[in-house]
Amino acid sequence: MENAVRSPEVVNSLLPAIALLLPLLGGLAVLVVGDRREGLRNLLAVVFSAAAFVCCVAMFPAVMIRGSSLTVTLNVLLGDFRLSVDPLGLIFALAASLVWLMSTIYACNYMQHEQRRTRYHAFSLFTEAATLGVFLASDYFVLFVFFELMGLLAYLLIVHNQTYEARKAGVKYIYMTVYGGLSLLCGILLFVSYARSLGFGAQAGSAFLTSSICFVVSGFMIGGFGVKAGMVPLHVWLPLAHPAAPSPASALLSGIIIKAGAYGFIRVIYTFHSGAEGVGGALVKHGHEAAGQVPVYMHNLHDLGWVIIWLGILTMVVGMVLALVQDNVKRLLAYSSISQMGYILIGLGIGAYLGAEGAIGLAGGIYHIMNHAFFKSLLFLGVGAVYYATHQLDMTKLGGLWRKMPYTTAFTCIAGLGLMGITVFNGFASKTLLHHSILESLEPGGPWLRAVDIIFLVSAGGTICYIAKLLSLTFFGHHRGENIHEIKEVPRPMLAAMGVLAAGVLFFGLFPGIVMRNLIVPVLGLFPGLDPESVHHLAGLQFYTGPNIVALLPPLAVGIVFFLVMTRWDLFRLRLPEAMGIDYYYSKTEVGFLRLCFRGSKRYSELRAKYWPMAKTTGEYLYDWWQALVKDYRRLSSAALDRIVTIPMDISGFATYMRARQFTGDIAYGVFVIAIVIAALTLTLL
Amino acid sequence: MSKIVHSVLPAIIMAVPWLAIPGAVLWGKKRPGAAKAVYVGCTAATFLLITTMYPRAMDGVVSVQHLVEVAPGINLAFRVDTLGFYFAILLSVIWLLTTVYSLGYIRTRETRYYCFTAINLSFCLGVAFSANMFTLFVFYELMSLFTYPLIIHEETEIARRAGLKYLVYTITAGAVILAALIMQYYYGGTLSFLGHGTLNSETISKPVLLIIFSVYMLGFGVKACIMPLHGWVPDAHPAAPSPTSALLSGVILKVGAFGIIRVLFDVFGIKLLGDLGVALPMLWVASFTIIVASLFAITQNDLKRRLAYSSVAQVSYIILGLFLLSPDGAIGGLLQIAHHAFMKGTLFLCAGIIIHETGKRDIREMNGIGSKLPITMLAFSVAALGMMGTPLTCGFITKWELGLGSIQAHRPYFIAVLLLSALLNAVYFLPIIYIAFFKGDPMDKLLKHETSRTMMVPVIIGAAFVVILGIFVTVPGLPYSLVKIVVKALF
Amino acid sequence: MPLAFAALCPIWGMWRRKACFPWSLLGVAITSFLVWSLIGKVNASKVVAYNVSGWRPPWGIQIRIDYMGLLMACLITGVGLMLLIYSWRYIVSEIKEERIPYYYTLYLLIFTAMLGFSITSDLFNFFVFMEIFSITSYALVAISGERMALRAAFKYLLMGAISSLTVLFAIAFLYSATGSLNMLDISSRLKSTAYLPVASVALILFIAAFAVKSALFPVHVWLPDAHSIAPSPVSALLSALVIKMGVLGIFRILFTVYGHSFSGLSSTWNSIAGVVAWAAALSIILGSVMAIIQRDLKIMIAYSSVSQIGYILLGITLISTRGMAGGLYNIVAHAMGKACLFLVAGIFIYKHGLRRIENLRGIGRTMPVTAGAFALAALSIVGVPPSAGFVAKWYILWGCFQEGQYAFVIVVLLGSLLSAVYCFRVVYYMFFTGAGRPGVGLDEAPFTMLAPTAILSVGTLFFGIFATLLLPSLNNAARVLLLK
Amino acid sequence: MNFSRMFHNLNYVVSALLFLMGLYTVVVKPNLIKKLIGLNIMETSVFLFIVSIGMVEGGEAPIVAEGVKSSQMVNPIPQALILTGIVVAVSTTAVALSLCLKIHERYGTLNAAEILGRGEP
Repeated sequence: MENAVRSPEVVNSLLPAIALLLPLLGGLAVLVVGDRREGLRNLLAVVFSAAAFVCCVAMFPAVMIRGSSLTVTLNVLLGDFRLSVDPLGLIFALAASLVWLMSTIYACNYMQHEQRRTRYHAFSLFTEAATLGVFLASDYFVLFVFFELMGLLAYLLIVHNQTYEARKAGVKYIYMTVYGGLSLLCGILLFVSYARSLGFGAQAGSAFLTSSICFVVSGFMIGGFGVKAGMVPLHVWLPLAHPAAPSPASALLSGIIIKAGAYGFIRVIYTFHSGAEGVGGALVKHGHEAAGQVPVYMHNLHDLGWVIIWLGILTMVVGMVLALVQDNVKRLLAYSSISQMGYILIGLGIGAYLGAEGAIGLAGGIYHIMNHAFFKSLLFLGVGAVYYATHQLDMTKLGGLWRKMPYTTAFTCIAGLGLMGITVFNGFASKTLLHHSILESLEPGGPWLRAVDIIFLVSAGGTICYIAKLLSLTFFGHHRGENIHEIKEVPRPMLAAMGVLAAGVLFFGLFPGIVMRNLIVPVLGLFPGLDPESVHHLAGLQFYTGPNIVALLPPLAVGIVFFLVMTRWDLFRLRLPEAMGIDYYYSKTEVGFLRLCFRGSKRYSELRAKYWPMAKTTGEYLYDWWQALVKDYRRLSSAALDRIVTIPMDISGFATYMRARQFTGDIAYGVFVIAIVIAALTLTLL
Repeated sequence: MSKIVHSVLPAIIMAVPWLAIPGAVLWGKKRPGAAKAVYVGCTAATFLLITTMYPRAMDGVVSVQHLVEVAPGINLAFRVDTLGFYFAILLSVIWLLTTVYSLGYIRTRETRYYCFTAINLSFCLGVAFSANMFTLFVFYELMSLFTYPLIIHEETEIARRAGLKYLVYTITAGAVILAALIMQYYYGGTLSFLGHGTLNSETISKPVLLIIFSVYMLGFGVKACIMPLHGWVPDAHPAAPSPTSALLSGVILKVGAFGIIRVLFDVFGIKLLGDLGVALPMLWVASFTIIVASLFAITQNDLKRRLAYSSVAQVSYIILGLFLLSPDGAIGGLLQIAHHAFMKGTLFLCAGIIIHETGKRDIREMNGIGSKLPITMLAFSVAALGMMGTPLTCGFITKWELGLGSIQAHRPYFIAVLLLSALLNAVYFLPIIYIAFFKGDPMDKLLKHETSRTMMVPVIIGAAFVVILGIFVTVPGLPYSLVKIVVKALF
Repeated sequence: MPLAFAALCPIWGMWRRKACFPWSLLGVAITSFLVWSLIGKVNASKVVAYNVSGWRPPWGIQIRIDYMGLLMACLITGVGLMLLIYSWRYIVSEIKEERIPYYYTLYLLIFTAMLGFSITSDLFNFFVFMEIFSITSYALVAISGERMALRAAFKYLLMGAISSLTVLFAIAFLYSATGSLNMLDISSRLKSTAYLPVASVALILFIAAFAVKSALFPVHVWLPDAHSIAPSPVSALLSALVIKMGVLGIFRILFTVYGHSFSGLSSTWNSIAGVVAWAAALSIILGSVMAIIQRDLKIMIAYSSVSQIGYILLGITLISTRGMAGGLYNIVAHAMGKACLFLVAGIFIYKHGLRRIENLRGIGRTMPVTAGAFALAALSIVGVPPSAGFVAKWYILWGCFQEGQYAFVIVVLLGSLLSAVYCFRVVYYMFFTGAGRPGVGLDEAPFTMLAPTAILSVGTLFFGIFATLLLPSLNNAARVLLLK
Repeated sequence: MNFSRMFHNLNYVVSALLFLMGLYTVVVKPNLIKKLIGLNIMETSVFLFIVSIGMVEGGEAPIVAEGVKSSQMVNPIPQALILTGIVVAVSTTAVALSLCLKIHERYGTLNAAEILGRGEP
């Protein structure tokens, strides 16, 4: 079997660097212009983010069509600081820059009722630069640099409002980010040292992928990326941060930034695939294939995929269940994001699990990432528009908005339907792919993965249910809040931004074949370990087939049942006990740690308070004694120490001593003389 | 072997700071402007003169200058190798920054402050330029003593106590180093730095070597504040005026570390230390220091005390990196000298501005201080992020190299120490930033009120360095290139 | 010869009240010049000898300048010159006018006697010179005529006289045993074992006596009184030079007369040296401790002398070449440093009448040169590099290692720590406490007092940095003496 | 203890005894004058000893003159030494006595204990 993967042609190009610099410059420009000239500032923000998008589009032909890898090497940090664009990075960059552009356009109007608008725009653009950096990085080192920056810069977006909730969310977010960064750093350090590689792939001939250290490395990396990706149990920052941030920022967080985590997962899988190219890997591969066995690195990938699948399932279910019971729209969407990340992880996990046959899993995962970027950011923008109009985020206090805000309602519904996975909308395509991949994995996976299939079904139903809840409570029915008359449709730029995203949703849903051929398949072509035939098969995959559409019915049914049941018994208001949430334990740990520190220092001072007097008393005693000695000395105006040690020599001292014992004086005299004489004689006459 | 040239330049450079003294003494009262000009001029001239040695340092050329033979076989002599140059240029830059800063900060007893700061610069350079352990010790001791007036500058009761503690610690340490020095000379026969270890295990028995080593560590460990010996640091830093704190943390603690470096590379040599098996205990001690000092830092509410504990932890990074005995570890450890100097220097200078402008030392009272002192707090944040090891700041580079080093040394578990420490750094630095910028009632907006330009500029430059050293790492002339040369020669 | 010339001086100075300072200065200067002119000669030929009245050594009186003698002579002339210059202005304030000629006369006498003591090679002359400088110093201590001074002088006199007589007794013992008074002659005669018991007793007596003279620990009690109460230049003279004569005595007896290599006596000799070393170690510690608890500056400095003498004797009795070189070097270092400290204390008394350390607050601002000189000299006493005291301590420590005497290492280091405590306390009070009195500018002592002080303090630094001027010769001398 | 040898070296024994008696006086007696007397006793003991070493049994005066030919001459050097010694001792005593005078003038007593302010007032 010949390796059909096109070896990427490396082309030096400044485009990646420009794509990165544009938002950066834009951010600076925004800072310079500042609050004084709002119009110019908004214009600059939009222009620069548009320019970044254009720049990404400009890379499209070279990367996707000609399959070359655009590379620019900067002489910063430790030298070889290389940005390099391959199809995988590019589709992420495209999605990111597009969503960013829309969000920026949207924010120009939306932010009018918020404080510190310049800061928002500037840091939004900075964050865009960092995010693009993550996607355009050529190796883990560069990726880490931008990943960290992105995480820290996003903090500014989350705490933007500086309300109590925002600060609380910010604290949790920042500690999780720091933790994630450190875990990632740890993994990357180990990777660089053991794989001896500067790129994402292990160095040819290194035993890294076949050794067990690769599990440690990928464990750390998953720990790091998982934080960003909102993977359970590292998701705790997400439900706090998304509602706290301004809506356009939430759209970015949910649409793009958490995808950076997923991107990391894909890169980890890519690293394993690189074993197929390496000399050692290839040898192993060929050697084993002759015997009809799976190569060793694939074996490791297989195990890793197994873990990712279950993490994904956990994420999916937890997110779904918690999303069901939310009243705050944005929090609901945040949990929904967690749940959707679970879908993505399942896809990626299956892609890894199936090894060479995993193309369909990866494709599903990547497709879903794209889709989620569109519909989730659109959803956030939509509820942002609602908030803009009503200043209300509690969906139980909304309703009947479709009359007042028809466009917003339409766009949000498109996004919601996409999220549900209804035919024609984009979620349908990706969920179909995911479902296919689960079915494919049944064969090697056995009964456990059959359970996955069922869980997938149920949670798809749950998804339909909570979206239905969201849409129906927010937009339909009758208005439960006040001042329905004051509610107006949002300004046109905001609508335009939403409209573009909605168009994206429809496009991805209507033309899955085009998307697959032009976006997903080139990406899959990167993975050297994939079976080219299965990739080819994907390119020709038909989505709108009978079985696929029929397969939509069970989840839909489950969703409707869910919705009816929950409405009937009012289960939407169900609140789980706090101790069941993972967050509870995080808080416990956090509080416990700080308490440990403070209690430790308190204990220390207690101990000191307890034993210090003793030491002090001893010290004071010694000091008093010393002082007494000094005083005594001074009073007698001659050395106390002298007196003790040199009585016989201190003339007057000895005299006084003898006078005090006058009657013994004579005896002393005799003894003194005789003793000394005997001593002298002995010495003399020896 | 490296090329050797004779040069009187080190001696001249060392003499330059002394020129500031007549100016400060004569004009201190009558023409303070002139005194300040002379003072800054001398520091700047020192810096410029040191930069002239740059080509040699980059070529690995060693400049030597024999000064005087104090006793037969014991010389005061200068030898500027790349390591010495690296240290010298670093400390002259830090000195220049704090010098400019102090013009605005120091308002009392300026003459004394200027004189002793200048003298200390000279002595620190002496340490950097020393050609043998004896010269190093001589200048080290002088530097230690002449730091005292700087610490007690404010002459408060607290400062006095801190100064006393400092004296007791350093003088004891000096005596201990002296003992080690004598032992080294007696057993090893030479004190010179030759670029490799001069003690060897063939002629000297292992216990003796161990004793010499541990006595050296005890001695230098006080300045480098290895954990049980760190007692003076948290007292001296808050008591001293802020530019002095910056110098203490930025340079003077590093002089202790520099001593350890010399002991490591030029007295024992890497191979011998590896054979002796002392690296691992030192690594544990350093790790202990890093973690425990960070934990202590968390509980401090006085800003400068927190920074001081942070310094205790950070200086041990140097020790950690060096005793990994691997090239990357050494690069990390040596880089940390410069990087921490800039970061902590900036932090202390910012703390100085905060204290100077608001009079607040307690972190809990600093709500919304970021809107009052935006530039200061921005610089503070940059430096603090650097301490946490955020990419694009110099702290990240250090951490990266140290991490690689620990794997290279087959001791990957020390990464955990590094990362835990970074986490703890976040725990004690982030609240400050958070309190300064995001806490506090936005309604009660304080008026923007930045401090004078002489104090602002060094802070900005320091923060800029934190970022520049984090981005343009490999530019020739910046620490990384120098350290690379040093390490290449060693391993 | 310096002896002959110097002996003439006092006679001239006696009755000319006004002229006595210039005259003494002239005398001392010429003597100094003569001594210094000998340096080259001694360096060239190792020993310069002169037989008084032409008799050859075993019978005649011989003056013999070996390296040690030259070192002491140079020190005496150098420091003596400084002290004399200092005395000119100072002494007026402390003693009555009619006694000033006496002062100069005594000064020249003690000067002469010390010179003679260092360069004679005849044991009896040794004794005579010793008596001369002892008696003179009793008188100098008492010269102010105050109650405390008299008392201190009498105490000093009794102890000094007892020790002198002990020396004489010991000389008689040696004479009875060997029939010779010339040191080298005795030394060569002692090599036969016939005189062992007597020689042993004499050795013990010698050491005991000189221990009193050099104020070694158990018999140091006279020193703090005498040194602190005497006028400051006298204190400086006593501390810097006179107690060194005791050291020189121990040195002469141990090394010139008895020597190291005698088969028969070596056990006694070694045990004596050991006892002295331990006494010296105790001196170091206890002297420093006592100095720490003092409030009076001069008493503190006096106790510091006890501790420093400990260093010197410890170095000498370590019986290692390095240690001995260190001990001898500390003679130089201490002479300069301690003289400087006393002179500074004198300046404080002269200007402000200050004796208490607490009262020196902020004096560094008004008298920067004086206080700076104190600080510099204190650094040398503590042994901070690159001062002379450091070089001395370095060598002593080295000696300790050479001999494997690790206990002494700790003693030396501890001693320098303790000395740091008392020295830096003073420095602290002078520089770092007390606000500068507003309106008070510089208020320095007269130049003739300031200059010697400054020169001495710079000297400590000079001999620290340029220690090679002396050390190789000292090393050689030590090597020759110890036959190593 | 070898008494015959002791007898033979009687001068050693006697002078040592005298020396110690003088020392005792100096150390123990509170009166300064008595202390001085003790000092003088010590001196005397030393002189006595020195003279005695020079003694040669049956020796003659060491006068080198015409016609005097003796192999048995008393050693002259000790005698010369003593002369010097006596001079020194006298001067010491003189200084001490003058000090005593002064002390008496200033303190009104010669009792060491009283002078030092110890013991009874």
